[in-house]
Formats: sequence, structure tokens, C-alpha cells
Amino acid sequence: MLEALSNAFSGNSWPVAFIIYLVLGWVLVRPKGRIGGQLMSALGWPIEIAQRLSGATGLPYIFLLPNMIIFGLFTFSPLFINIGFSVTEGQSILFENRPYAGLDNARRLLAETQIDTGALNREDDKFLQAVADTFIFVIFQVPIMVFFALCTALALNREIIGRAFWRSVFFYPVMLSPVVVGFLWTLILKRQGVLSITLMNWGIIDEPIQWLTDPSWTMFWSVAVYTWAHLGFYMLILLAGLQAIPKDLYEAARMDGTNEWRMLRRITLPLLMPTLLVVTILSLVKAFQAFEELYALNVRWISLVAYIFETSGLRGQPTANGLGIAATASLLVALVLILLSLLQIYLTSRQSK
Amino acid sequence: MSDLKLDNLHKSYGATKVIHGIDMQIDSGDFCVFVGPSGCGKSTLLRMIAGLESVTSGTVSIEGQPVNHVPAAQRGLAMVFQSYALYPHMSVRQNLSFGLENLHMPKQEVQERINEAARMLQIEELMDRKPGQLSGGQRQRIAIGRAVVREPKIFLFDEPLSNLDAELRVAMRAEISDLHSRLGNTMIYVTHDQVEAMTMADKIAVLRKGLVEQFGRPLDLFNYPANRFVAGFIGSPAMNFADGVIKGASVVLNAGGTIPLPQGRFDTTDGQQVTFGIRASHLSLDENGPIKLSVKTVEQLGTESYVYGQLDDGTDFALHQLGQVDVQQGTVINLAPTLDHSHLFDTDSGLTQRIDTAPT
Amino acid sequence: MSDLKLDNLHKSYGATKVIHGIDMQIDSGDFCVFVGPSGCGKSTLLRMIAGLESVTSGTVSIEGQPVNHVPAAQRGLAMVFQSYALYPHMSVRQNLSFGLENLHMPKQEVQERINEAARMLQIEELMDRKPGQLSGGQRQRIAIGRAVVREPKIFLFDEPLSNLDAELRVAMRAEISDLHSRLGNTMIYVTHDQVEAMTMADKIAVLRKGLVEQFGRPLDLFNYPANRFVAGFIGSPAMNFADGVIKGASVVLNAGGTIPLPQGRFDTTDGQQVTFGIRASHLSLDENGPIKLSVKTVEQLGTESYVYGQLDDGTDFALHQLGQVDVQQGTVINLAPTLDHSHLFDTDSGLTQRIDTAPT
Amino acid sequence: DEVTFLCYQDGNECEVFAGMADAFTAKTGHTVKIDTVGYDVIRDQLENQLQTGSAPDVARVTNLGGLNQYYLDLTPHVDTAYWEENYSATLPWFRQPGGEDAGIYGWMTQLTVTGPYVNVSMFEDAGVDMPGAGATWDDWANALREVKETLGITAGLAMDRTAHRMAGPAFSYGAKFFDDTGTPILVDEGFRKFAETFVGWHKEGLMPAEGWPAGSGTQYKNAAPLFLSGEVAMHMSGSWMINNYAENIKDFDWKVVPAPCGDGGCGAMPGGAGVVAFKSSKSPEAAAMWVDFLAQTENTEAFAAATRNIPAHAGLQASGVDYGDASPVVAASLSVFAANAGEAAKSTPQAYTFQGYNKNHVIYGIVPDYLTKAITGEITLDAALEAIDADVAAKIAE
Amino acid sequence: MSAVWQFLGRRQGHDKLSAVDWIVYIYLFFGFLIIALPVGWIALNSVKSAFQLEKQDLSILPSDFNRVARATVYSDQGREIFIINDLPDWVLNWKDLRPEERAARNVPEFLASYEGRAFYALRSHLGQVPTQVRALIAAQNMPEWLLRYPSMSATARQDVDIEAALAGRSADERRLLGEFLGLAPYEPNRMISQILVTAPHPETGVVQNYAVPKFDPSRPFLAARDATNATSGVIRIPTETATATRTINPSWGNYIEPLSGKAFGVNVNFAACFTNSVLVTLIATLLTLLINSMAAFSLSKYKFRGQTMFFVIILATLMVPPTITLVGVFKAINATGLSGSIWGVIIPGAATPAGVFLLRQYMLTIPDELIEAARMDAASEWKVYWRIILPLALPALAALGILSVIWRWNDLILPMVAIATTKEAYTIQLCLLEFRGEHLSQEHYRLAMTMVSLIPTTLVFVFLQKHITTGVANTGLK
Ligand SMILES: Nc1ncnc2c1ncn2[C@@H]1O[C@H](COP(=O)(O)OP(=O)(O)OP(=O)(O)O)[C@@H](O)[C@H]1O
Ligand SMILES: Nc1ncnc2c1ncn2[C@@H]1O[C@H](COP(=O)(O)OP(=O)(O)OP(=O)(O)O)[C@@H](O)[C@H]1O
Ligand SMILES: [Mg+2]
Ligand SMILES: [Mg+2]
Repeated sequence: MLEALSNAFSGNSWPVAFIIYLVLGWVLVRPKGRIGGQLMSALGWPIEIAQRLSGATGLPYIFLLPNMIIFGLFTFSPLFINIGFSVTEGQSILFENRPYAGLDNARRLLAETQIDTGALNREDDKFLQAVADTFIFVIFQVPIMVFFALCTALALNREIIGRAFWRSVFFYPVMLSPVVVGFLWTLILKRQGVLSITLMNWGIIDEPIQWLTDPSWTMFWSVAVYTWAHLGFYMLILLAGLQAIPKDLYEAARMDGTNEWRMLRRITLPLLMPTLLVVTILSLVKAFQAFEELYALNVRWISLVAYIFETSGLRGQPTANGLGIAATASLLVALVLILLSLLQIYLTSRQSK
Repeated sequence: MSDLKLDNLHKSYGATKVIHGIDMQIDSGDFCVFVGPSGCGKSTLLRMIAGLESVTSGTVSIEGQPVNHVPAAQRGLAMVFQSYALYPHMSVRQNLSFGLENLHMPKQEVQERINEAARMLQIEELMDRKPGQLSGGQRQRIAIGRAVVREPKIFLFDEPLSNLDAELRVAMRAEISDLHSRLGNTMIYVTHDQVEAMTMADKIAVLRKGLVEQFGRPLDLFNYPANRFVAGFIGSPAMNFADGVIKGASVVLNAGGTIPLPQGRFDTTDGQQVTFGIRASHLSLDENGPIKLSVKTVEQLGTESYVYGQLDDGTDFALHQLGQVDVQQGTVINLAPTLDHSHLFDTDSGLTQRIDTAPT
Repeated sequence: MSDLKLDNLHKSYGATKVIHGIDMQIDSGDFCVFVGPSGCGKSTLLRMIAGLESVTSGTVSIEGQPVNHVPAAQRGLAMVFQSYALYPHMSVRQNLSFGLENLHMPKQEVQERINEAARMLQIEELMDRKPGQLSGGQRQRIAIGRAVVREPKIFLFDEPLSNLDAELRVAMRAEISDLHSRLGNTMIYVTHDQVEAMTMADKIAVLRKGLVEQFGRPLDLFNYPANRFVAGFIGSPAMNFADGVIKGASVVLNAGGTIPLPQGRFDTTDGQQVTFGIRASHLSLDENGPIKLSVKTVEQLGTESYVYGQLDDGTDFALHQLGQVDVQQGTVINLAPTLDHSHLFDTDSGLTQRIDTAPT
Repeated sequence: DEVTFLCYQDGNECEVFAGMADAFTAKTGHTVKIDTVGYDVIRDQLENQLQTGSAPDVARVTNLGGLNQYYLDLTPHVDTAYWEENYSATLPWFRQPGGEDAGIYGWMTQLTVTGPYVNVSMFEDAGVDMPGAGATWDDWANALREVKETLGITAGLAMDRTAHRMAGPAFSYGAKFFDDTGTPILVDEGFRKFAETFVGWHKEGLMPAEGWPAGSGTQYKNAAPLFLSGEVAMHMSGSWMINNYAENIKDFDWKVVPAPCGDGGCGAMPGGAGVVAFKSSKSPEAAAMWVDFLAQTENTEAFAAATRNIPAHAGLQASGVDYGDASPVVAASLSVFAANAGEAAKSTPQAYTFQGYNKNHVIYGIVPDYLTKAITGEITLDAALEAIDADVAAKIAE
Repeated sequence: MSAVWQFLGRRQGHDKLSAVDWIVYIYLFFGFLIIALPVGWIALNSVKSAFQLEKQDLSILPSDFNRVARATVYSDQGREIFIINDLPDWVLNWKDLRPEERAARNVPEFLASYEGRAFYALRSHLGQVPTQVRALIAAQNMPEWLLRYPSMSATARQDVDIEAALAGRSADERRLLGEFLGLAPYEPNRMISQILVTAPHPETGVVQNYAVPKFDPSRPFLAARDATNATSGVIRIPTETATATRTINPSWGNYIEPLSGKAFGVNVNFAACFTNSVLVTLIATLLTLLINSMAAFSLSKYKFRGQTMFFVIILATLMVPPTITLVGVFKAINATGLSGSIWGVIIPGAATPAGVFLLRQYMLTIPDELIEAARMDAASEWKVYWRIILPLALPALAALGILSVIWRWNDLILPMVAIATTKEAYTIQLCLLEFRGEHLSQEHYRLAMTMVSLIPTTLVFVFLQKHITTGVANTGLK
């Protein structure tokens, strides 16, 4: 406990620098009031000083700065570093040891023949397999999840007893980490897990099934578990969307003699459409990134992100050019994801107009 | 014969009693307005009539038939909601046809009804727009249109104008009255704006705390309020009230001043604690007037003027005069009531002491 | 001497010009109201005075000093916002003290000022509540209190009453007037409700599209509107207008009917296209009246009545009478204008043709 | 100076090192700071650390040849004659390929050998006799099949999912792995023959679905849980498992049997973890002294005894080690493994070449990747073998 | 009862449950099962013993079968397999005992009460052979190489004369040494525990006890040995006719041992992992709230050049997870010197685009008038930010705070990249992965620690459930 604390704060200059910063701020601003207030005042001294010196014009940038620095360092620069990796080759992670290779990595990833050995290239098969598998996953996972999220949200939007309880129950898996989700389901789905054994006891199957690795089941369970883990989140968004539909519309429809089914089709669903769209695209983007749960589950197929993860050699054995190939693949995926998210921004902003 | 009868109607939400027993008979073709302060149960009552809210006890009958257990859609009513509740994703045309389609009415007839309603409400050019592209007044018309096409026996309106700005309200008020005179349907209209009530209603029901305080024609309520609550609620600015005691044929106000009572008009006993009521416009400036008012504010609107002040005992009093008056803030003025328009209520029960009633 | 001078003030947002050159001199202690239709630039003008909006060209001077480049906080003004902009997370006391603390005023003095303001506004018992726990009227007082404690030279109000319901508005109106008379500060008050303008102002500035149409005392604007816009804007219901042509000493209305003009009152030429204006309360029912009105709606409010209808050429006209009138919907009635109160405007320019001006 | 030592353990190795570090400090005055981590970290992170210069001074590694470029040559700091005499078999594993490199880079903490564990109780219950010494894989397959039939168990034989475990049997079937010049030629007649057999074993159910087919890609998968839970009668694993099994198996008898043979000999993969010092060390002197200290006969023996491992020290291998309180079963098992190693050195020398090959880790992963697909029927065996060849070629091309 | 139905059925405006309601309740109930059962299963498993888990025993409660000992003894008569009944528990569980527990037992005295083959079996089982051999060699001055003999290479063995060394020893001593040295006909004796079942004999129908290796209901028969008649061989008895009894016995040690750092084969200290995770989560969340709200303030309440650009950039990268740019992230963390300490997880995770977005959307709803009022009140911009904006954005901050706690607590990728090499800095998720060791899988510890890792998020969930559901729902992102 104490050891962990001291480990965290010793051997690193960040905390010290921060305290110096605060003290400096305190000296410069000389805050008054309660201790929390003094702390906040001291924290913002550069902004106070900037405003005193040059008015309010530059302040928005200063407010953005801390976020943008971290953002730039850890979200942007990796993107550029990846571009760097994708155009250089070799096994080293250091740029000085990586000769420029132009589009070679793209060819290693996608060409029919291996450019280094001239033999048939295997990498493109693997990559395309990952692409194909990921697409299959996305195509099944997204509609299934959206459907069940919608059903659950519709159910929870009714006047039922213990609504808060049910809502919590369905949201709970969202709180679990991918490691836990993976472990949890592996326990159930392994060959000698409860599921196989129970089904065998009931006489439904004759011998235990390796649910996660049997090629005919692995995708089913990938979709099922992933949906299990994320459904609650989308359910919640849909529920919010449902609750935003004015109650009097339903009353008007009742006065109009609408039955429940028609109410759902003609009133609820059309009005929920914007939310449904957000949910669909968000889950689409998420499904493309599916990795951690699947990694923890040890499913049979390899998703795109898992492909990148494995090929890059960050975990596992680095291979010749693996870094560059993975970087190239990651840029392709990133491109798709960015396009998807821009699509979402576009569609939602159009909706709000 | 689309009359409506409420019979000892009660409503409770769990332990909260909201409607305490209402009896009412609304004749076919009447424009009936429910008014009352916020929370008095107007909407609840309306929704019980509509069938959107269950009845705790009592009966709602339409054309003599009890409809307590008839679903909303089959009661032959139509309702215009405060927020209009237009389906935002449907065009105006679809909004109008939705209810008819639910009844599996032939296309041809749906079309005809819609066109007729559109013509009547002058919304023909709006038919393909969505509600989001309409102004407040236009939306209101669509909401009415949606009710009209169903050719209901009874129209229900729940504060349909409260979302509009003042100008549009005036115009819409006129349109609804107009519609009523053209269609001749029974209409029940909820509001808490008594200007609306006064100008639109054939009959007004004044509600308070789940009970009907008075039910009658607007000017009757204005001229012959049954009790102090109705007197204060109907008319703007609100009637002035001053407490006093009966001394012979006069009222001696607690704030000073003796006001003689017209003969044979009120049923009083000597020494009775009463509340004297007089409207702001039934007072006039009179140096010998019995009421002394310390002026606090004078509002000159050009064509009319309001003078606000207090009596000696702190009771607020207001004076309303046409034209521009020459009264200064801070001075004390004397006012004389028009005795013919004065009211008298028992202080404890609030009931009017008047003997005569409205002509029928 | 906290007077305010605006000198050829302009404001543009990018290419959009909002204020087109305003000159105005507001004297110390005046209660000045800006009125005008929505979007005419009232708020913009106020915010330029406050320093919340930059000035495109022209000068704002306070006490003779140009303040164009002085930050809002240092101009010595205080502003009461339409929504009050009370800090919802702070108690009333903290709301009042926040500004003073920012100025590093000693605790002692902050306390004194707050207590004084609280006493004056009668909000002493509210000091530890949060704004969310206050009624609309109380919030309004806090908002004013926050301005008061800063002891500003000039108070600015931007539609402070528009969020309140009608009843509270009347009361608050009175309170603000009262406060003005007690503090004696200069106050600038923006509204688009001309009842507020009429009842509160020492001076009214009528704005339209970024320009001042008329600036003067309320009754002067009412009685001597400078042009048709001001005439139509001031007074409720709006003045009736009917187009016509000058024929000798009379106006011949396009809708039919000839109205004689008082001698020496208007400056007209024969054959001039004019607009005749008369307020609804300056018309009377008269079988021989020159104005024929087809009645569309009658509103009986008890103490007063409004009759709305149209002239033959479709021009809307309204009649306002005290008491209850006996007019039926759908009939045609004849009206006579009170000639003394009639107005005449050039149809093209809209300028008044009146010769006499308000007494000063 | 302080030497930082990144250590991983299969049992209690790092704790034993910690004990020895005190003696080292007493002797030389240098201290050793031991950082015990999971095997993942060594396998996946160490190279990145080395590249970014944040590596420790000394580490216990298994990718012996692959990290050669980072090793500190101990030659200047140690008694080379002693090292050459006792560790000549394993020193080349650390060296650069090509045979010119004569540096001394690391000390093998232990010698590991692959070999099968057998569930003796199952054989007894089934009444099947275990094939004796010199039995072939086919003999064993038949025996296991019989056990499986008789007892109704899931499968007969389980194998960890890596080409490292598969290499021994493959050698037995005649796989060469390397041509005469020392370049990998993975798929040859022998390899193909074993691959066919291996896939066949899976198809018929002799090998379990939870084994190789349950993994994906190049992923490693340990088959020990299958053996532990009594699902299979044989586990093709290695000497490192002895302690774990001795400790954790309580409800059946097990023993280690000699590596089964075939046309190509009796193949077993030698291997093990080595302790190496890195060039990037700030105190190379002390780091080298620590490695040398461990390599001394008495320390190596103490380490082997305490961790119950086969020492890589030639002298100790011959003379044997006093394993103290270890149960006779453990000692017997160790000696079977040691015999396997000796046999392999004779009959399948390519095992040592393979172990010393600096990109062997790439091959370890690629083979299961494609063979699994052949087992599950996603691709044909021919296609899989072709793919293995092509992919290995691509991955080791530089 | 009818009151209950009435309660369950009460609804506004309707009198009783409709068919749709029934479907809804059934749906919800199944959903509940699907969510609750796996979590419950983990919880139950987390108190099962390592042994039970290893055996893939799927019984719901932590328990073990009643067991008997089965011994294999080698002698000049060859191999003998027999059952020993009625052994004390500590003997059966000898391997599970800690050294101090073993020392506390008086083994020689216990052995004294046995003789014959049972004695030899127990002597081996209780680890007496090496001890006695050592004592014997020391006492009799026998050559020391005997101790090394079992691991001696074949060639070296040829150089020693084992017969000579054993010459003159008594039969008992020869047997002891033979067991130790593995000299034929002796091999090390063994003793294992087997499950005790009761079943009728398949032919005679006599109900009696058997010892079986595994009680797996899915297998059609059990390979059983008669537990009473020691010499009979294996017979097959149909599984359904056999019954075995269990004793419930939760292993709380699964929790206690790793948390106190005493778990065998676990290289990490779970208490430290927990502390690290708490530190990371708390500090990162505070930092996230601070800098994200600053950025959101700037983006929502000011107008400045490049504003839209900044916003769009933030939004677009919302969708590019670090998973994809992993290598780049690794380089960046290394280059900034953050790797290897918890700061490498805290700082890179602090600038969440989702957080900026969420807060910005919320701040847009705060009236500008409030800010203007504060400016009129002479507040500086920083003061406007923390005295006005921050308190007013509290609901959104709470929602983001909760999300951030979930993200940071559950994060796996960033810790893997940033601190995988520094065990002191491991977060709980990394520690959980530690169990996937090369050769060992400590499933029982892993289960227990998984349950421990759920505690904080579950607490957050239980206490802040309302904020999550409103906050998350209204912003629509994760
Ligand atoms: N679902 C409900 N549960 C409990 N009490 C309710 C419910 N709906 C309304 N009430 C209560 O019933 C009373 C009457 O409500 P109702 O909406 O009819 O008032 P109203 O006259 O329409 O008021 P307003 O003018 O504000 O619309 C109120 O006191 C309200 O609080
Ligand atoms: N930031 C801005 N950018 C561009 N145009 C603006 C901006 N702010 C205001 N305007 C325009 O300036 C004009 C005047 O606006 P202002 O808010 O002053 O009107 P107003 O008289 O206060 O109206 P209201 O009575 O509705 O408050 C309007 O047409 C408005 O659209
Ligand atoms: Mg209502
Ligand atoms: Mg404005």
C-alpha cells in the first residue's frame, strides 16, 4: 500500500514539477478564500497572468492547451509515428535503424507475391481473412446488438415494476473489463465448461463442444459475448431517446385509435430514428475495433485489430517488417474508422438541423 | 345529441384525491370552458372525459351512454393538446390521415375529409410540410384539423393557446370561436386564462381543488359570482376586496369608511363579518367617496389608466379609468363605488350575500 | 452626473449591420426605455453600452468620458439580465457578494452593502437560499440586488420581466419603478412590451431596424407619434389605420366614408395619399358614423368590450368600449371617430402630417 | 554497483537467485536487484526495452539466439577455459549464426528437454501395458488409443501448441529442418509425414479439440490443464513441468517416459533459459561477474538442486546432482529427460541446430498457425505445408 | 397472494397486465438470467479449491468428493495396487500442507501403526524415503555419490559399482535404497487419492464402496476398484448407478493468499496492484476532469479562429483507439519518459476526446448570460471557469467522472504498453493477465482476484447508478 504510493511518486519528476507549479502560482496569484478555492486559483495562474497582460483574446487557446498537448503527444503523434513505420522497413523500433521503404510495406501487406522472397505472399491472405472475418463479425454483431438493445429499451420504457433495477441489471456488464468478460465467458464456453456439460446433461448434444474454437460456433459466440458486454450501453442511449419522445404523442395516437403494434411502427420507431442512427454508427465503429474481449476470449478468428496487434510484434515475437506491415494495416483501419465517424458527425448534425 | 354528463366523478392518484365529485351536464353544441387555478384538476377532468385517464368512481356518459370502460379511440371524441402533439415525422397530410387510417377507412373518404378540413382551416398549401416547418399558429390549425377530420361528437382542448405569444393567441382565440360557430360541435376547452374563458365560452365552469365552484354563462359569472373565489378569479384586474362589518344598511370597512348598501339586494344580519367587493372599473374618483386610497403606482397607458394603492389597513386596492388621469404617486385619493356593482360576501364562508340571480 | 451619450453608434456582425448610427443623450437619473420589435437591435445597443459587445464605430461616453475600450467590469454599470443570470449554485448571499469579492473589497464592507441591499429589497430572509428555491419575483429582486450592491452609476435591464407570468409582471413593474424613484439612478430598460414602456419610462426610445424612430416622453409618443410606425407600435390594441385620399378638408377612405379633418391641425395637400389613424378607444358607436364595420368577433370582458371587424376593403378595425356592448357577430355597425384624437400620416413616407407638437 | 536482473520463473527460480545474490554481494560487494515478472514480459517486452534503451543489466531469457545483438560478451570478464569446458554444448545457442562468433554470452540456468508425461494410473486402470524403451510414436499411439477406448476418456495425447513441442516427434519421423548450409527447410519428406500423422491423430480424436485446434494464429497454448484434469493419458511437454506436476497432481500416478522414436531417431528438443548480460548495462563489469558467479560449479549445482532442474553444466550432468529432499519420482523423471537430451544429441542433431537458430521463435508460431487450419479443415494439409514454407521464408527474410 | 398480484399488476390507467406486459417481464427475466448467471458462476467458482477447478468439477458449490487412498507399491512380487481406507485427512492431503504444517506432524509415530505394503506406500507418500536414505548413508558411511546416483548420466553410472556399495545391507535397507535409487525390482512407490463412490456391483448387485479416478457424469461408466477387497482389479460400473458424497468446503485462501502476497506461483502482489489501480484511476480521473473541462469550456463558450477545426479533430480521433496506433503510442510514451510508472497510464489517458465532447455539449446548455453576468461582476476568465462553469457542469462532470473511473479501471491496452515491464506499477487488469503464465495456470487465484477487481466498479455502479444512466444516456458516447 504505502510502497505502491511511494513507487508512484518517487523516481519521477512529474509530481514534483506539479507542486512547484502550484507553489509558484500561489505566490503569484495570492488566492484568498477556502483551501479548495485557493488551490483552483493557484492552478490557473498562467491564465490569470495572460489575461492581465494581454486581455482575453488568446485565452481560449490557453484553455485548450493542456488537453491538446496530451492529445497531440499520445493520440496524434502515434498516428504520425505509424505513418513513419509504414514507409520504413526492418525489425527495429528505432527510426534510425529503419531504412526508407516507400510502399514496400503496402506491397508486403497486399501484393500477391512476396517481394522479399518472390514466393506466394501469405500476409495478404491473412490480412484479407482478418478483413473478411471482421466484416462478418460487424455485419452480424451490429444489427443483433441494435435489435436487442432496442427491444430492451422498449421493454424498459414501459411502466414496469422495478425499472431502475432492470436498467441496472442490463447496464452492469458495461462495467466489466474486457479481461473479466473474456475470462467469465471462457469459463462457461470452454469444452468442459458449464454450457457444454449442461446441454449434455439435458441430452441436447452428445459430446462437449469447444464453443469458442469450433469454427462453426466461434463467430456466434464472439457476437454473443460482445453483444452481452456492450448491449447495456446502447440500451441506455436508446432509452434516453425513447424518453425524449413526448408522452402526449402517445396520447394523441391513443385518441386516434392506434394499436400497440402500429404505435411502435408508426410513432416510436420513426421518432427514435435519430438515436437509432447514432447507436448504429457508434456500435459499427466499436465493432470494427473489437479486440480486447475477443483477445481475452481467445476466439478462433483474428479480428483486424488483433491482426495489427499480432503482426506488430509488440507482444509476441517481432518479425521482419512486421512493424511496418502492421502500421500500414493500422492506417487503413484508422482511415475507415475516421470516415465512419465523420459520417456520424455529418448525419447527426444534419439531424439536429 | 352529443351531450356529455358527468356524474359524481372522483379521481385519485393513489392516496392523492384530485377530483372530489363533479356533476356536470354539458349540452350538445355548447362551448364549455373549464377555468381554475393551476393544479385544480382541469386537465385531469378533461383527460377522464377523453378516456386517457381512468375514472376512480362516478360515471362519464356521452349521449346518455356510460363510457367509463370505452377506450379513448372509441368514444368519438377528439382532443387538441396543449403542445399539439403533432407527429413530427409525418407531413401535415399524414398527420391528418393517421387516425382515419387506423379506422381502416377507405382511401377515397380519407382524402375527401382531409381536403375538406384543409379548406376549412386554410392549410391547403401546408399539406406536404412537416410540423417543424410550420409557425405556431399553423401548427395549431393542423392540430385542430387532426381533430376535425375525425368528425368527433365532442372536441376537447387542453390549454391549446398557452404556448403561443400574446398576439397569436388573440388571433387563434378568434379562429377557434369561429370554428365552433361553423361546426356547431360540442367543445370543451381548458384554460387558466380568464380572458379566453370570457370571450369564447357559452358556459364556464370554474374549478377549484377538484370541485366546481360555479358553472354558468360568462357574464353571469362576472355579474353574479356565487362566491368570493369566483368573483376574484373572473375579471381583470381582480376584484378589490375589503373586509368589514354590517352596521344596519351599511358596511363599515375595517380600514375606515362606511358604504351604504342598496336596498333589498343583499341578505345580511347586523354585525355580520362580510367582505365587500368592487371591481377596479366600478370605482370613481370622488372627493367625498368613502374609500381612502394611498396611491403607490400610477400606470398611464394612454387610452386607460390604472391606479394602485392601499387602504389604511394595508388592503390592496386598484382603480381603473378610461383616458389619462391626473393622480400623483404618494397622494391619498378618495374613491366612490358604483353601488349597483358592489358585491358582498360572507367573510367566513365566502358565499355571496346577494339575493337576486342572473336572468335566465 | 452619470449621464450617458451615444454618438453615431454603429454595430456590424461581419457583413450584417445591426445598428446603423444612433445618437442619444440620456440624462442622469432618467428612466429610459428602449422599445421596438424583435430583432431591432435593442439588446445589442444595451450590450454595447454595458461593454459586453464591441463598438464598430461611434462613441459611448459615460459622464463625458468615452468608454469604448474600458472593460465591462470597470464601466461602473450593472446589468439585470432577461433570465436574471443568477448563479444557480450560489446562495443569494454569495450571488450578491461574488462581484464585490472579485474587486477585493474588504469583507466588512461587502457585508454592509449586502445587508443594506437586502433590507431595501426585503430579501433578508432569503439570503441563504439558492436561486432554484425562489419564486420568479424573488429571483428578480435578487438580480436587482446584485446590481444594487455594486452601486453602479447606471442600471441596465434587458427585458427583465419577459419571463414572468402576467400577474407577477404587473407587480414587478411597480417594484422597479419604485426602486428607481428611491435610488434615483440612471436606468436603461429594454423591453418590447409597450405597456411596460408606457408605465415605467421617463423617456422612451422607439427603435426599428437599428435606428431610433422617436425618443421622448411616453404620453408624447402616445399622443404625438412622429410616424405611422410609432403610432402603430405605441398603444394597445394597435391604432387602426385606413388608407385614403385628401379631398379638400376631408379624408376619403378607400373603403368608403369621408372623415372631416380638424382645421389647422394637419398639413395636407389635395389628392395626397394618406393613412388615417384612430385608436380603438377613440371610436364610438354612431348610426351616422362614417366608418362601416362588418363585425367578426365580439369580446365581452365584463368591464370592457372589444369589437373586431373589417372595413369594406378588408382593412382590419377594432373598437374598444368600456362596459358591455350590444353588438352581434356578423352585423354591420357604424362608427364615428373622435376627431380630436385622429392622426394622419403620409402613406409613402409614413411621417405624421400633424403640425402641433407635444408641449415641453 | 547494482545489477538489475529481470527474472521470470516457472517455479521458484527467482527466489533461489535471490538467495544466491546475497552470497554474491558478500563475495564481490556488488548488489543485485531482482525484478520478477511473468514470462510474457520477457517474451514480448524485453526486445522493445532493449531497442529503446530501457532494458535491465541482466535478464533470464529463452530467445537465446534472437537477442544476440544486445548481449554483452563475457569473454574479457570470465575464465573462458572453464566456460568452454563445461558449457560448450550450449554456448553456441547464444551466438550469432554462421559459426564465426566465439563469444561467451550467457549461462544456461538449466537444460530443458521435451518429452512425454504419462498418466500411469490410466494405463493401469485400462490394463494396457506401456510401450517400453525404444518404442515408436506409432506404438504409443496404439497404446493410447486403447486406453482412450477402454476408459472412455476424451483423448489420448495432448501437446502444447507450439512447434517447439512438435519438433521432437517430427525429428523422429525424419524431419530435417535444416539443409547442410544451415538454412531452414522446414517442409521435407519427414516433416510432411509427421504432419499427416499429426493431423490424422486430431481427426480421429486421439488428440483433443482443446489442444491445438483451440488456439488461433501463432498463439501458444499450454496443454497441462488437460493432463492435470485427467482428460488425457499423455502430455507432450518438457522437463520444466516436473515440479509443477510433482506438486499439483494428487489423484493419479504419472511418470516421464523416454522420447518415442521413429525412422529419424528419438527426437527431443533441448532448450532452456539463459541468463545474459546486456551491452547497454551501465556496470558491465558487475553484470558479467554476476553471470559468471552463477555459472560456477557449486552455484550451478545448488541452483539445480534447489529448483530441481537439469543443469546445463557438462560436469554436473555426468556426476549427477544431489536433489536433496526431492521425491525419487522427480529425480527419476529428471534422469529420463537427461537421457532424452543425450539421445537426441546423437540421433537428431538438428534439434541442437534448431535450438541455436536465432529465428526459431518465428517458426514455433507459424507451424501451429497453419497446421491448426489443416486440422480444422479450413485448408488442406498440402496448402498448409506450402503456406508454412512461404510464410517462414517471408518472416525470416532480412 | 391476490394482494401481491394486485401489486405486481398495478398500473396507471389500466386495470391488469396485458399480454405485452407478460412478454416484457419474461424477456427481462431471461435477460437477467443471462447477465446474472455468468457473474454468479464466477463468484461461486472463486471459492472453489484449486484442485476442484483443475478437475473441471462443475458442481455449483465449492466442495470435494470424499476420497480414499490408492497405493501402488513395487516389490519383488512386482506391482501391487490396493486401496487404503480410513486415512486421516492430513495424510491424504499431505501435498497440500505447508512446510510448517508438515513439520508439526509426527510422521514416524504415524507410520509405526502400519506395516507391510501400506507402510511402504505411506513411507513414500509422506516423503520419508529421501530422509531415511540420507540418514542411512550418513550413519553407515556409505559412498556419497549414492545421493547423486538417480540423476547420474548413463556413462557415469558405468564408472560406479552400485552392487558393491549396497553390499551387506539388510533386506529392509536394500528395499529403502532400491526405492530411492530406482533399482529393479523397485521403483518409487506412489500413493494418490481417489473418489469414493457407492454402487451396486454390475454383476452381483451387491452395493459396496469403490474408488474411482474421476466422477464425470458425462462418461458412461467408471473404472472402479473395489475399496474393500484390496486386490481385485478394475471393473466398469455404469455411472448412473454410482453415488458419491461431497463435502462443502470454500477455499477462502484463494482470496487471502494473493492479497497477502503469499500465493504460490503468483509473481505479483495483488494488494499493490489494487493500490496502483486506485491511484491511476483517481489521479487520471481528476486530471481528465480538469483538462477536459478546460478544453470544453474553450470550445463551447468562446469564439476563436480554428475552433471548428479543433472540435472536428477531436471528434474524428474519438474513433481511433490506441489499439490501432499501438506502436506509436508505445514510442510516444517512451519518448516522454513516462514508461514504467503509473504516470505512463495516467497522463496519456487523461485527454479523452469523448470527455471533451460530452462536457462541451453540456456546457453549451449553460446560458451565456451567466458568464456575461460574471464578467460584469469583474471575474477573470479563469474565475469564470472554475467558479461558474465547473459548478454548473457538475452533472456532466459527474457522468464523465464515472465513465473515466470505468475506463481507467478496466483499461488494459495502455497499461500493457506503458508499464508491462515494471511490476511495481502493474494495474489490476495486468495482474489478472499474469495468471496466463507459461506453464502454470492459477485459475483459483485468478477467479478470486477477478472478483476483487469487480469491487470498485460495482461500488461505483451501485452508488452512482443514477448519474450513469442519465449522464451517459444523454451524451451518447463511450
Ligand atoms: N399522475 C399523477 N399522480 C399524482 N398526482 C397527479 C398526477 N397527475 C396530476 N396530479 C395532480 O393532480 C392535480 C390536478 O392536476 P391537473 O393536471 O389536472 O391540473 P390542471 O388544473 O390541469 O393544472 P394546470 O393549469 O397547471 O395544467 C395536481 O395537483 C397534480 O399535482
Ligand atoms: N452574434 C450575432 N451575429 C450576427 N447577428 C446577430 C448577432 N447577434 C444579434 N444579431 C442580429 O442582430 C439583430 C439585433 O439583435 P438584438 O438581439 O439586438 O435584437 P433585440 O432587439 O434585442 O430583439 P429581441 O426583442 O428579440 O430581444 C438581429 O437581427 C439579430 O439577428
Ligand atoms: Mg393542465
Ligand atoms: Mg433582445
